[in-house]
Amino acid sequence: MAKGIAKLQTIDRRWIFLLIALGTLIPIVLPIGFPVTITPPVKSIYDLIETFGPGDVVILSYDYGPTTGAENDPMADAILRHCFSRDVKVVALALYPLGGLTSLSNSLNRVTAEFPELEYGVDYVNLGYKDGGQASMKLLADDFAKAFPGDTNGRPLAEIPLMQQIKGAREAKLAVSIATGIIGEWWANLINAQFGLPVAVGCTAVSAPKYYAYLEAKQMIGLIGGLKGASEYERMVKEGYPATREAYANPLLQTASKGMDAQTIDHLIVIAFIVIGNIAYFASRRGKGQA
Amino acid sequence: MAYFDISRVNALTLFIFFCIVVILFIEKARADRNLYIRRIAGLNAIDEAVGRATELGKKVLYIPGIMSIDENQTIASLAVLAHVARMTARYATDLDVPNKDPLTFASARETVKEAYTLEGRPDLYQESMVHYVTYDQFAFTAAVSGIMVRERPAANFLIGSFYAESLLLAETGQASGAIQIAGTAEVAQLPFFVCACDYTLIGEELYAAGAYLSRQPAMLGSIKGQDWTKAAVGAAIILGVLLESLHLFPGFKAFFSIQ
Amino acid sequence: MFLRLRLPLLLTLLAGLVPVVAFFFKDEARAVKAPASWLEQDMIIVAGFALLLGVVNVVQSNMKKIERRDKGWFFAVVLLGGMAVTGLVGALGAFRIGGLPGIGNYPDGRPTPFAWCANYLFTPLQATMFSLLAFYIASAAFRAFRVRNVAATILLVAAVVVMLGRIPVGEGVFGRFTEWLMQIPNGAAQRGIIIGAALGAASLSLRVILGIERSYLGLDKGE
Amino acid sequence: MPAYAFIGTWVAALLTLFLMSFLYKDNPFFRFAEALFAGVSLGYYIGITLDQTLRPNLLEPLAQNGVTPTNFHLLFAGLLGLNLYTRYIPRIAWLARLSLAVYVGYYVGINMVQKLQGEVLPQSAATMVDLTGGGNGALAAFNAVVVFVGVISVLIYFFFSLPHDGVVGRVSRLGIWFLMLGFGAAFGYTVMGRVSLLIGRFNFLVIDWIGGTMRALGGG
Repeated sequence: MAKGIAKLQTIDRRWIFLLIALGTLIPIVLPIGFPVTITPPVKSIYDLIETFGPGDVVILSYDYGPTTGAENDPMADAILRHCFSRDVKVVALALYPLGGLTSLSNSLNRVTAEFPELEYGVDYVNLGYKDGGQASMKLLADDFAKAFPGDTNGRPLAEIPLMQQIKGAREAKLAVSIATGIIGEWWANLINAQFGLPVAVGCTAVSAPKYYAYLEAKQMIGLIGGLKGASEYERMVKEGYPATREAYANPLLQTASKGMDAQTIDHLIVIAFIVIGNIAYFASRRGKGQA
Repeated sequence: MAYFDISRVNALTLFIFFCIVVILFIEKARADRNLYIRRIAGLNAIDEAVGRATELGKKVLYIPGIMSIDENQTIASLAVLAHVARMTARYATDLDVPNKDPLTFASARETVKEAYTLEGRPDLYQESMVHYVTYDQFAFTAAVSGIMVRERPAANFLIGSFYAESLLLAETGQASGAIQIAGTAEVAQLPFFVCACDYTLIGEELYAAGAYLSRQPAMLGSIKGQDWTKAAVGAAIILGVLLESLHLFPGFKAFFSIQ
Repeated sequence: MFLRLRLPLLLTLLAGLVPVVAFFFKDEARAVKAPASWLEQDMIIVAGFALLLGVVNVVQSNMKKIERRDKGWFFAVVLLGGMAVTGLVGALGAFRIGGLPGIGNYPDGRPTPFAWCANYLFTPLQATMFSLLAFYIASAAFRAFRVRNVAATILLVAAVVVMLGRIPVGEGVFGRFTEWLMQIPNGAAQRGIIIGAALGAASLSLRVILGIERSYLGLDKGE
Repeated sequence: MPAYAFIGTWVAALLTLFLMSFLYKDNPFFRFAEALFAGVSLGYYIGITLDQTLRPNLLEPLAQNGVTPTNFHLLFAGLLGLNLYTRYIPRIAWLARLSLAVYVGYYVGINMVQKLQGEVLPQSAATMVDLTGGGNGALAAFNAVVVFVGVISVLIYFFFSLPHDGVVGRVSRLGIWFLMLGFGAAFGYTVMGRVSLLIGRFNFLVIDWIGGTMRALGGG
């Protein structure tokens, strides 16, 4: 018996691979929906947007690329759904060089398809990508047209109704940066520090510890950290706006809750294997002791 | 001296102190050849690993990290490579050094060629021992993983600056049954090497490795010098903690802060 | 002999002193800062030239495989083909030949041939190789985390606690403790490694500048 | 979905599966993807280097302004770069070392001052903690003690001039335990980030590839 258990020590690692693959794939196809508790840094963003209404403008900056889409896309999508559900206007732009524009266009296409009543140029604008990082950011705080003479299709900003209402980013109610690297920090220590515009950031789990420092220093009004944070925001949007539930039920939509399910299952698989490995290890030592 | 950057006076102090201590010990080592340096476990295993490859008649795979020679870890790795290459030359064991960075590739070639010459076996040196793969981190990883499973080297050295590929390479090598000796100063990758390799040179051990292996007095002296600078830094930390805890002389801690 | 042995070491010394000296001066000290900034720009260009060194080696060794019809020579054809096509459309784009607007997208959003290769060949391959880590991290954890001795047990317990603290089912129990582990003990360990490694790196720099460490040049003659 | 994207998604999906097949075992599909990856990535960097380094940093400045006092050093850069290729001419092969010597020299110089100023000083300063907790309660004081003991014991572990026995041995053992605690925690913390990469790939396969193909065939 002990010998049989001891054999588990050298189990073919491909069984582990198979279980990890299933543990990741199944929740994408058949969501489970582990309950998530809402944490204050995420809730404060939701609560702030709850105070906005028609006519208010939110800036959404895509400061990440497709490589971290699994974590960042659901954050951007949830913010868009929240704003559009409240008829809040959105100015979307991208400052991340490695595919920020791709993420921006895909996300807008995905979510605006769920809100057929929205009109481009009136309810939302896609300004496209601009390089130059902090330099561009400073320019657009005063005047969008200085950094983005036209929208992503080259249409001059002066011809776009929404952009006639708002000249620079500082006139908006809130800037949300969905970020993978350092650009989210710039929104806090440049735009918030110099222009007083409230800033919220959604970041990957790996970079979350760094961003907590800005949150604690009150340079950000809130923080969405990794899939966990994104799934919290999704839950609040789903509960607050039942109309979005239909969209979230689409099996072909990638959501943070599915990702969170996969994450939970995979963590449990790894822990289970560590436990099995140790039981087998002890069994083999006892086996040796008796011999 | 209006041009001197006064905010860097602390760095200049440390710089001068460090240079003086290291150079003093280098001179001392040249006079007294019996400096004590303790054993470093991973380094003693190098001979064992090359020996095993020789016994099995299989090759030694040496990966000098993925960064260029603008990174000190790469230079430290090439110093270890010089030692490994001399051993493979001595035992006529096959050596394979795949590269991700072209300048590291150029340097590693010089290093290996010289090692074979110094061992008196330039006849065994082949240009194909040190070869270039590609500039992409993950394409390089895929190619080296392929080498590991197809050619099954008996010893894998993963020494230098590594990023996300650290665990991909170390796990593939582990599964192929090779002895693995790793070394890096990338703090984020150390946990993976420690878990998946037989020996790991941690941070400072990597930088000291080449000097330790060369056994040249000047090299060992520089380790001594850096060691005693470290002792001085440790003493300064202890003093700083005492002063902070007693709320005395805050200028001491401030001197170490930058900006 | 002087030229072959001493000249490289002399150049290393000079090139090493330039940024060290510049570091301690203000930007106004142009006579000191300018050479450092020139060298910085120049080294980027040298690194750019170096890529071809690698390309030449790859072409040589793979051509040899094909000529000799080595085992797996077909894959050498695939490799060279992939390189030639992507490199060619990249070079055409870089020099704006054939009406290409560069190496990105056309103004209407369609990808140039180079951008297509980047989006549909290079990026997915890269992302997939990266994602294999999810599997390897699991198998490494299974094998390495055993209660063998005190050190291995500490490693195991810390890892399991943090994994539990990051998922909904364990967050309530271990969440705060996880953050503490990451910030305080892990922070202390990292700091110790960083201070030691920084001194080690500085010592290596000094050895190189002084010409004691020279195996990277293949000048390992000893003393 | 435009045709270039439809074909591209299929190609990307197949290559994804080819690479993943390596998890089962080495096979010709993996070797194909591996070889293609090596080739395409090298071609990719040829394009990127030409477009983003050599053209803007070397060729354009020289072509637009000619050689001026502020950019004549670029000729030196070009010369050093070309000099790397002397290694293919046996009689002057040693010249290639000169480029390496300058390159390494410049960067070890930078690294030296940066490590001392940017790492040793601030990390030491951050360790000079107030062991009383600075009036922030018992936990702050405890944390300060842990940080202080941790850093010092790890530094002693790295001390090469004394053997690991006696007091030094015991303190450096404590240093190892701190290292293991840190490594374990960092390992556990990273699992999450790696899993999300895999989720990203599976999202691509399920949503973009299978879902996208279904939508395209369904006339969407």
